[in-house]
Amino acid sequence: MLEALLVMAFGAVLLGAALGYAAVRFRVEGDPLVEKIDAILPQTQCGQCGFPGCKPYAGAIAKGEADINQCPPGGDEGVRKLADLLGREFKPLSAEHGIEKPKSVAIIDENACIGCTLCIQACPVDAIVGAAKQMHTVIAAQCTGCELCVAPCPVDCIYMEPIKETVDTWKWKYPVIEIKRAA
Amino acid sequence: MNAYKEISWNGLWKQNSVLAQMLGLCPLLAISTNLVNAVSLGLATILVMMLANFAISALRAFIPYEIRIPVFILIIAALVTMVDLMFNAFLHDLYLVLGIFIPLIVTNCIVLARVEAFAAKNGLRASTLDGLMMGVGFIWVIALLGAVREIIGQGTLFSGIEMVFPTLSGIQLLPADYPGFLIAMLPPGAFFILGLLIAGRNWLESRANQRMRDKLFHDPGASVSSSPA
Amino acid sequence: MTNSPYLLKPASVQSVMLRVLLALLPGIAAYVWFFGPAILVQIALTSVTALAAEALILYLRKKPLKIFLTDGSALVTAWLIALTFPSIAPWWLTVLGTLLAIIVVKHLYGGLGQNPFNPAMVAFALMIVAYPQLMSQWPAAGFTDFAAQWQAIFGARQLDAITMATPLDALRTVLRDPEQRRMIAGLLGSNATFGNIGGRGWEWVALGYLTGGLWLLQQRIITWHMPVAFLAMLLAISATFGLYDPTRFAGPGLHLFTGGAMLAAFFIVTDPVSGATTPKGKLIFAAGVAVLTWIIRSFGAYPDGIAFAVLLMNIAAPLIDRYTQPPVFGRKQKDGGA
Amino acid sequence: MSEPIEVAPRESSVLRISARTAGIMLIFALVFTALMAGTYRATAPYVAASALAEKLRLIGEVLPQELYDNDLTADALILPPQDMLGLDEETRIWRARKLGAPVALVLEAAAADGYSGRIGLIMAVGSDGKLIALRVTSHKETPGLGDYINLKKDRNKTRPWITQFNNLGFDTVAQKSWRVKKDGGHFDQMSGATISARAVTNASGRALAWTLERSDRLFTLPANSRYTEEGKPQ
Amino acid sequence: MISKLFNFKGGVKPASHKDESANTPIVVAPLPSQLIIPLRQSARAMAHCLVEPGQIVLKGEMIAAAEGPMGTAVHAPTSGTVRAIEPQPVPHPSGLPAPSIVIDPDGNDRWIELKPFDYRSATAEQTRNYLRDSGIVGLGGAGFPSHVKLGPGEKGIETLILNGAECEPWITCDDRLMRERADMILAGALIMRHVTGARRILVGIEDNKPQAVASMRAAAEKLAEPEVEVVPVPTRYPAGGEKQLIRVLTGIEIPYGKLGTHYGVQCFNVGSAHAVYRAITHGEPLISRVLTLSGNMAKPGNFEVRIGTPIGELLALAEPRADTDRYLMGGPMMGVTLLSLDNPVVKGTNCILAGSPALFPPPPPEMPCIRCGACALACPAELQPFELYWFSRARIFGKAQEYKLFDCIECGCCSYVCPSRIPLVDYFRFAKGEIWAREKEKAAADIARERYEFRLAREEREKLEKAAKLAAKTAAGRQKAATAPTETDNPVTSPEEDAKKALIAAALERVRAQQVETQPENTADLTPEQLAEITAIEQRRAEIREMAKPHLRQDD
Amino acid sequence: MTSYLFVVLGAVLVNNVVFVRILGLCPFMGVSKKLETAMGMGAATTFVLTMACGASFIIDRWLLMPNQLEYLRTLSFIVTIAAIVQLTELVIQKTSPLLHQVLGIYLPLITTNCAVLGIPLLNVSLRHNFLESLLFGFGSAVGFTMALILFAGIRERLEAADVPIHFRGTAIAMITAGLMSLAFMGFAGLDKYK
Ligand SMILES: Cc1cc2nc3c(=O)[nH]c(=O)nc-3n(C[C@H](O)[C@H](O)[C@H](O)COP(=O)(O)O)c2cc1C
Ligand SMILES: Cc1cc2nc3c(=O)[nH]c(=O)nc-3n(C[C@H](O)[C@H](O)[C@H](O)COP(=O)(O)O)c2cc1C
Ligand SMILES: Cc1cc2nc3c(=O)[nH]c(=O)nc-3n(C[C@H](O)[C@H](O)[C@H](O)COP(=O)(O)O)c2cc1C
Ligand SMILES: Cc1cc2nc3c(=O)[nH]c(=O)nc-3n(C[C@H](O)[C@H](O)[C@H](O)CO)c2cc1C
Ligand code: SF4
Ligand code: SF4
Ligand code: SF4
Ligand code: SF4
Ligand code: FES
Repeated sequence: MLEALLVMAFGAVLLGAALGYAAVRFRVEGDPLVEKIDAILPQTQCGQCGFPGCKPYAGAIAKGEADINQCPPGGDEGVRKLADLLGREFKPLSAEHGIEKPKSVAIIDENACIGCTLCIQACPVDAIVGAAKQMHTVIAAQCTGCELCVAPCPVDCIYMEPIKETVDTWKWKYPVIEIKRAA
Repeated sequence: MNAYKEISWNGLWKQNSVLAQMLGLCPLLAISTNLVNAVSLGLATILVMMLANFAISALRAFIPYEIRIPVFILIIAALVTMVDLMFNAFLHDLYLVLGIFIPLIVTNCIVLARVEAFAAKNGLRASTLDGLMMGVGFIWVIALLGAVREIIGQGTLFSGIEMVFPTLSGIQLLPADYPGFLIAMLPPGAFFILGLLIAGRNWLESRANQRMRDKLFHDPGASVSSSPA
Repeated sequence: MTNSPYLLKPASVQSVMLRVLLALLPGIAAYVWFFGPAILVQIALTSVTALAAEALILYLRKKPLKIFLTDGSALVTAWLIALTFPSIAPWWLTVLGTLLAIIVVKHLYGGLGQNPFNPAMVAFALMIVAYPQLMSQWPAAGFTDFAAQWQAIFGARQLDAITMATPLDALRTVLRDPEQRRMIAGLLGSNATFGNIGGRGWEWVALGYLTGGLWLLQQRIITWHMPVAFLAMLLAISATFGLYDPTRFAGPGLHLFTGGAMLAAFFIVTDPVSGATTPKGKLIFAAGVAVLTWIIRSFGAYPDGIAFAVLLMNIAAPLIDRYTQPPVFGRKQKDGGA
Repeated sequence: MSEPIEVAPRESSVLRISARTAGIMLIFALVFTALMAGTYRATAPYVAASALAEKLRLIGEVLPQELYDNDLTADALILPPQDMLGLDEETRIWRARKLGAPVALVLEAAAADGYSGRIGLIMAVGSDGKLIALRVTSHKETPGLGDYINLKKDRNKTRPWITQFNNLGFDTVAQKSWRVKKDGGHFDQMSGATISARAVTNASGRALAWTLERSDRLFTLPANSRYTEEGKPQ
Repeated sequence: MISKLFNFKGGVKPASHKDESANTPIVVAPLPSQLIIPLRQSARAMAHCLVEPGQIVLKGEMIAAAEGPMGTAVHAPTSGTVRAIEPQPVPHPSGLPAPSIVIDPDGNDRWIELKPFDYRSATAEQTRNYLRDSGIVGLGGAGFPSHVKLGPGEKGIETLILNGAECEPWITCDDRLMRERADMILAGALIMRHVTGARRILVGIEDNKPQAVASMRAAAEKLAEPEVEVVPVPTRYPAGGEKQLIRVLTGIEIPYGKLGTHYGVQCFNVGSAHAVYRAITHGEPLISRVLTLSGNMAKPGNFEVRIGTPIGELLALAEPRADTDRYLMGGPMMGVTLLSLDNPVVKGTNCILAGSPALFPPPPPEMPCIRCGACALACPAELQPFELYWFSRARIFGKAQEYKLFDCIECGCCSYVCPSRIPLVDYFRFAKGEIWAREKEKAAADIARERYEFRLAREEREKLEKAAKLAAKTAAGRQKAATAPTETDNPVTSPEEDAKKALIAAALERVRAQQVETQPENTADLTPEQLAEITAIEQRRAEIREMAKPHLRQDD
Repeated sequence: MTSYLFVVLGAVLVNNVVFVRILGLCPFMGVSKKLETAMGMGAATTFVLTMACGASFIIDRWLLMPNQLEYLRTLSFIVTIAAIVQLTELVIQKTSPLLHQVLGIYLPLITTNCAVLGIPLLNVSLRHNFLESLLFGFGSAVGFTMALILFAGIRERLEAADVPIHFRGTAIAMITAGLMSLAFMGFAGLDKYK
């Protein structure tokens, strides 16, 4: 009995001291994981994931507070990449957060715009230019298609236009496998 | 009450240590050669899990973060050693069969995982229940695996029961001239059958999902069409 | 609409598999000649089972039945199972093996072309582990009585009269008994004339496989890498050890002409699906099978190591492929940042 | 306990933290070790009893209880490793007596040449020179093929293979026939798994011969003494 | 004399079908009813339009100018009136329209005044610019601007290779050109040699074209130039691939991402050399080319055709058979299916092939890959196509790139030999497209992230500034503090809110904006182009505002 | 000397920890999706397991056996291992954040890799001496690493295979592990040629 206690006490003191020391000495700051997750997210900044932007969502994933399938703009592809990065199992996009849509840009109907600037404040990437009482325009190249500007507009003059395919943006499609069920 | 129900459901199915979390696989595969071994080890595991969750939930206020893992392990190991000693004393035959897998409950990932994820953050009652339910989740899987392997492997059930209850004996389930399919008793068979169990779970889950989706997307439609305008 | 290229060479999976089946025929003919028609019964059994299993899974997975049933790959697997199992194995043994091969090993991985393990060899390995006794009762040479063989496959088994230990098995039995080791020089050395190397009959079967295999090579269904690497390595290693200690190690004649060595060299190691695919990878793969086969035959618990050796190398195949990728056009020499 | 926890780690020195964690570890270790030690104490007698029971059960399989009346565990010899018995570690020889008269020797032996390695045996040799019974205590033979040498695994329940050795001695089966039939001997083997049978048969024959050669000395050496070969110094 | 030939791995030997069209001389095609000239010259460059609808142009007049380093000029193939500048279908696998100039010929076919170019007294640079303005691009298929390839490169060019391999089945336009105009081709080659400063010229011709070899050899002998050599190369598709031909003739292997100039070789199609000759010595810009009409046709042959000729108008020349079910532009191995017969001939069009179910049977159903390795044996790029396929199919693009997807030249050999009839090349095209798209997306995402973070920082700063101001204000007069909370309200409102409320909010917003004097400053980090765009927008807006004034609702 | 070789080879091939002894399965299933992570985990485990075998031998022989404290084995071994793991983790976290990220939650879980406790316990029951203990630990870890890497190789390929939907992921991985373990049964019997 006594030996047992002595042996264990000896071990415990040694270990406790070493670990306490190590915990202080080797403490690390910052979480590079968030950056990695953020790099995968599409940066649409649309908030559909339930967080005010991609970065906050990345932080939530890193902390284990959010699942990996909440970003509709990223699509299944994005979920797959996250699953890969985090060593988790892939799961399809959660329907409650929305569905993957074709990429589009916001267009402001310049005739109707009253220059209220509400959309400027809504736009997460400053893709709308204009000043108070002047008409506003979306810089298409910088618009992420987040749709956040659509709702605030008091005169409903913003609409989303799917990006059209041109000879330059056209892509080869996934080859269709033409096996029909025989019989 | 609802919280308790959820804990139970998590343990039994949703977060099932084996089928969902892929933890605690070694004893599961190694000791499930027959039903009796499986259940025995399962019971030992439940015991340890409940005690560990209880103890750690009770002591959690005193455990500093840096050394939580060593302390958890210390507690679990102590509990396991006690269970081990008891098996040695009172179920000696079984003790010989289970071999190093009783001490290895210590490293059964699921014990530590639960302790860290649940008991260290929750109250006594919930933690103990969590331990119990996680254990039950483990035992039903290992028992199922043991039973299937025993039946396929040698056509019997409950063989070796005499080690626990000397008056009972196993039953020959399949005809006596059943040649037995040895693979089922060997490691490959364990993997195969567990793989099939997991696939089965996936199947059930996807069916449940489908039903849920049907409810979400079809029922409202149906009610709209049937409801008066 | 289709895209370029619009020209396609007249080749198909079906014709590939068909030619593999054709190439097996000489070996099968010799088999029937020396060991009776039981093997034909086995081939019929495995073929029917394989096709039925395949049809069932295709139906369940809603895949086109006709295309996949007629591609011939299930038949190749089936025939190879029949040829590697003892020809007088009870019917349920071969049927069980075939079912597991087709359903678990092939279709759980997605079917044709996707299985990382060789289905026929898994069938062999599973069955020899589960039923070692049944899997080691081979018909004695010259015993070609069809009725008795039929009886052995479908009826009660009274085998002692018609089975014999295959040379490999005899060898291990002898090797295990220190007192009998002295005899071994006789067993291994003196009788080593053709017609008697691998046990009467077996070397003719092996020769048949060799013929078919060479034809496959000529048809460019297989490349030279695998058979050459496999046979050369087996030859080299068995010759070295056979010379080093002829009382403990069998010589190359026995290793090359018994068991499944020839069959393996041309039909099993060469399975394109589960093996390595790069040229260097093929050499490594086949040589690896040869080394493991020799080790398992010489020291292991199972008499013929080919099946296990193939499976072990199947495990390593993805990695072999990955690390033996041949340099791409223009990237062979290290030059300015290429 | 609660006081040190309130100290914010940033302010405390490395040393203090180390000391604090060490202290907590120490307390936990002490408490739980005490618990364990207690359990150990409490279960120790049962553990010992179980181990003893285990040994006796094994002995009981080869030597029926009715044949002797002494306490076997008290009347044992310590046997150093013996090549002839295939033993590479220290074992015991138990001596059964009835009313003080020698009845049987119970000893362990091993066959090194099983199909998959060592086969452990236990056997009782009667004072009349007969092998009373033989059992396999451990083996790695192929399940379903070579494992019929184990009484429990033998499919032939009416006349298990291992029982054919019961009550045979070199008087009934000549020493050179103490082999399997396949080697021209007396004993059956299971076709297709001769190696296991051969190993057990040969080992048991060797062990029987070894015992018979020195059975008198084995019975007469003082209890709990160490057995040494005659003529060799201790 | 005969240099040592090297070998390239892989390749296939489909039936060549050259005889159908190789034995009749080149015929000049008649003037079509209209000409459609796409402004988009290659994937890389778009020409800058110089004409307007209604304008009258002469044959050979420049109608679009070269823009950017990869651009080349475009000329009117005949005299006539510009009818429109509008999107027209172009021969592209997508079938999408692209901006084009449509010309109605006046039937006179009147040349603009032609001036030969004295390249001997010009600098190389001047010659290259001249060729650019003559619209010379590679006629081998890719349409890569020749003046770029004639540039000096890093080490200078040692060997000039003329590609007369013409390895695709059916196509014989280069064959005929070499038979009939060998002198001109070599003259063009000599000009190119002069421009590049190369030492020797090698002409590689597949050995199934003995007449072309003979004709070229004769022409070469006539030149009496050293270091001009005509070399027959073994017939094996794709011996005409640039990298393969360079490898065969010189032993040099050019990896993906490197150009011939890095290795001191440069390769031109024989037609390109011919075009260079015409441009330099006759001053004729590139307005026509020789192409093959073959396949399922009654009278296959080679024709000299104006760029811009609608393909539908050409076909009658070769009399397609009744069972023709499609037309390909290019050969059967690399060509594209024409989705419309209105597509015009472009500079890269070397062949129009009529297809029928008998010639190009519909591929049997795709089977899974059995890893037989046939494709790897056939691949001239020495790739492992089945691995690429495996990853492309499962959309594991990173791995596909690891296995060098982009080294694939899309020659089609792998698809040709695959026993499982997998459209491998389609998978590779798909994967490449996805990867490119993804890279673009990634770049866009990076910009978006930057802008988002910038905005966050700005908001933070504004908040601080506001707080500071507020503090100053409260210190100044306590009674104003009551209005402060509304100022910090978030103006973003829910969609359900009706317009009126929002208008009020907007009005408030303006008041607030004036009060705090912090206007959104999101124009700070824009590029000049963007600023220009914004000014343009502002201008447009001013106009619109004038127009819209009466219709706008009064908001205050 | 050769007996030491057999200890290592036996542990790597014949009695492979994962396939024959069925230990260490959780990380085997969990960290084998990618080759790179598998290698990292293998390296970490090899280090920890070898250290653990040495340390536990010393503790067993010098502390426990002389004092008849064998019942403290489990406890003292596991606590030692936990300490080794945690020290390793802290060091890696500081020195190689990348590796730490890759191994993620699995590094602390090395503690609960039952091979790390099982192998030292087996060392005791197999009565290995110090060198044998170290080699056995090392060999087992190498066997574990090998299994992990080979498995990862196959799993990477499986990712692109058309596996039936319910079998995707862990189920087919489990079956693959079964087939691998079947293949490793081919080594049965090799170890008796000591
Ligand atoms: C690929 C393969 C092919 C085989 N082909 C033959 C064969 O043609 N003839 C034969 O006797 N045994 C064949 N066998 C069986 C083994 O070579 C070996 O003879 C048998 O498993 C051992 O039987 P035994 O236990 O009686 O020694 C084959 C095994 C394998 C794995
Ligand atoms: C996989 C396998 C396992 C075997 N296991 C055993 C065994 O455990 N015991 C045994 O005696 N024979 C075993 N054998 C059979 C021996 O190789 C050998 O065939 C047999 O002992 C010879 O007996 P026989 O002379 O009666 O045919 C096994 C054979 C195989 C193929
Ligand atoms: C597979 C393949 C085959 C080709 N075959 C030919 C050919 O037969 N003749 C040819 O002139 N160009 C062929 N090309 C195009 C050449 O690679 C190269 O672009 C051309 O010779 C360069 O000359 P240019 O710039 O003058 O067109 C082929 C390209 C590829 C990828
Ligand atoms: C040359 C060649 C060898 C083959 N060898 C085998 C074999 O050993 N085992 C097998 O099951 N199938 C074999 N097959 C058939 C086919 O590849 C096999 O069914 C696939 O593994 C099923 O996906 C072979 C096919 C070819 C062309
Ligand atoms: S849902 Fe929108 S905000 Fe959230 S991560 Fe995706 S793109 Fe970013
Ligand atoms: S919100 Fe609408 S009205 Fe207001 S500025 Fe933007 S586009 Fe114009
Ligand atoms: S040729 Fe076709 S089947 Fe053969 S390896 Fe290549 S892709 Fe696979
Ligand atoms: S298309 Fe690409 S992969 Fe196929 S053979 Fe040609 S170069 Fe190789
Ligand atoms: S139980 Fe063994 S590693 Fe998890």
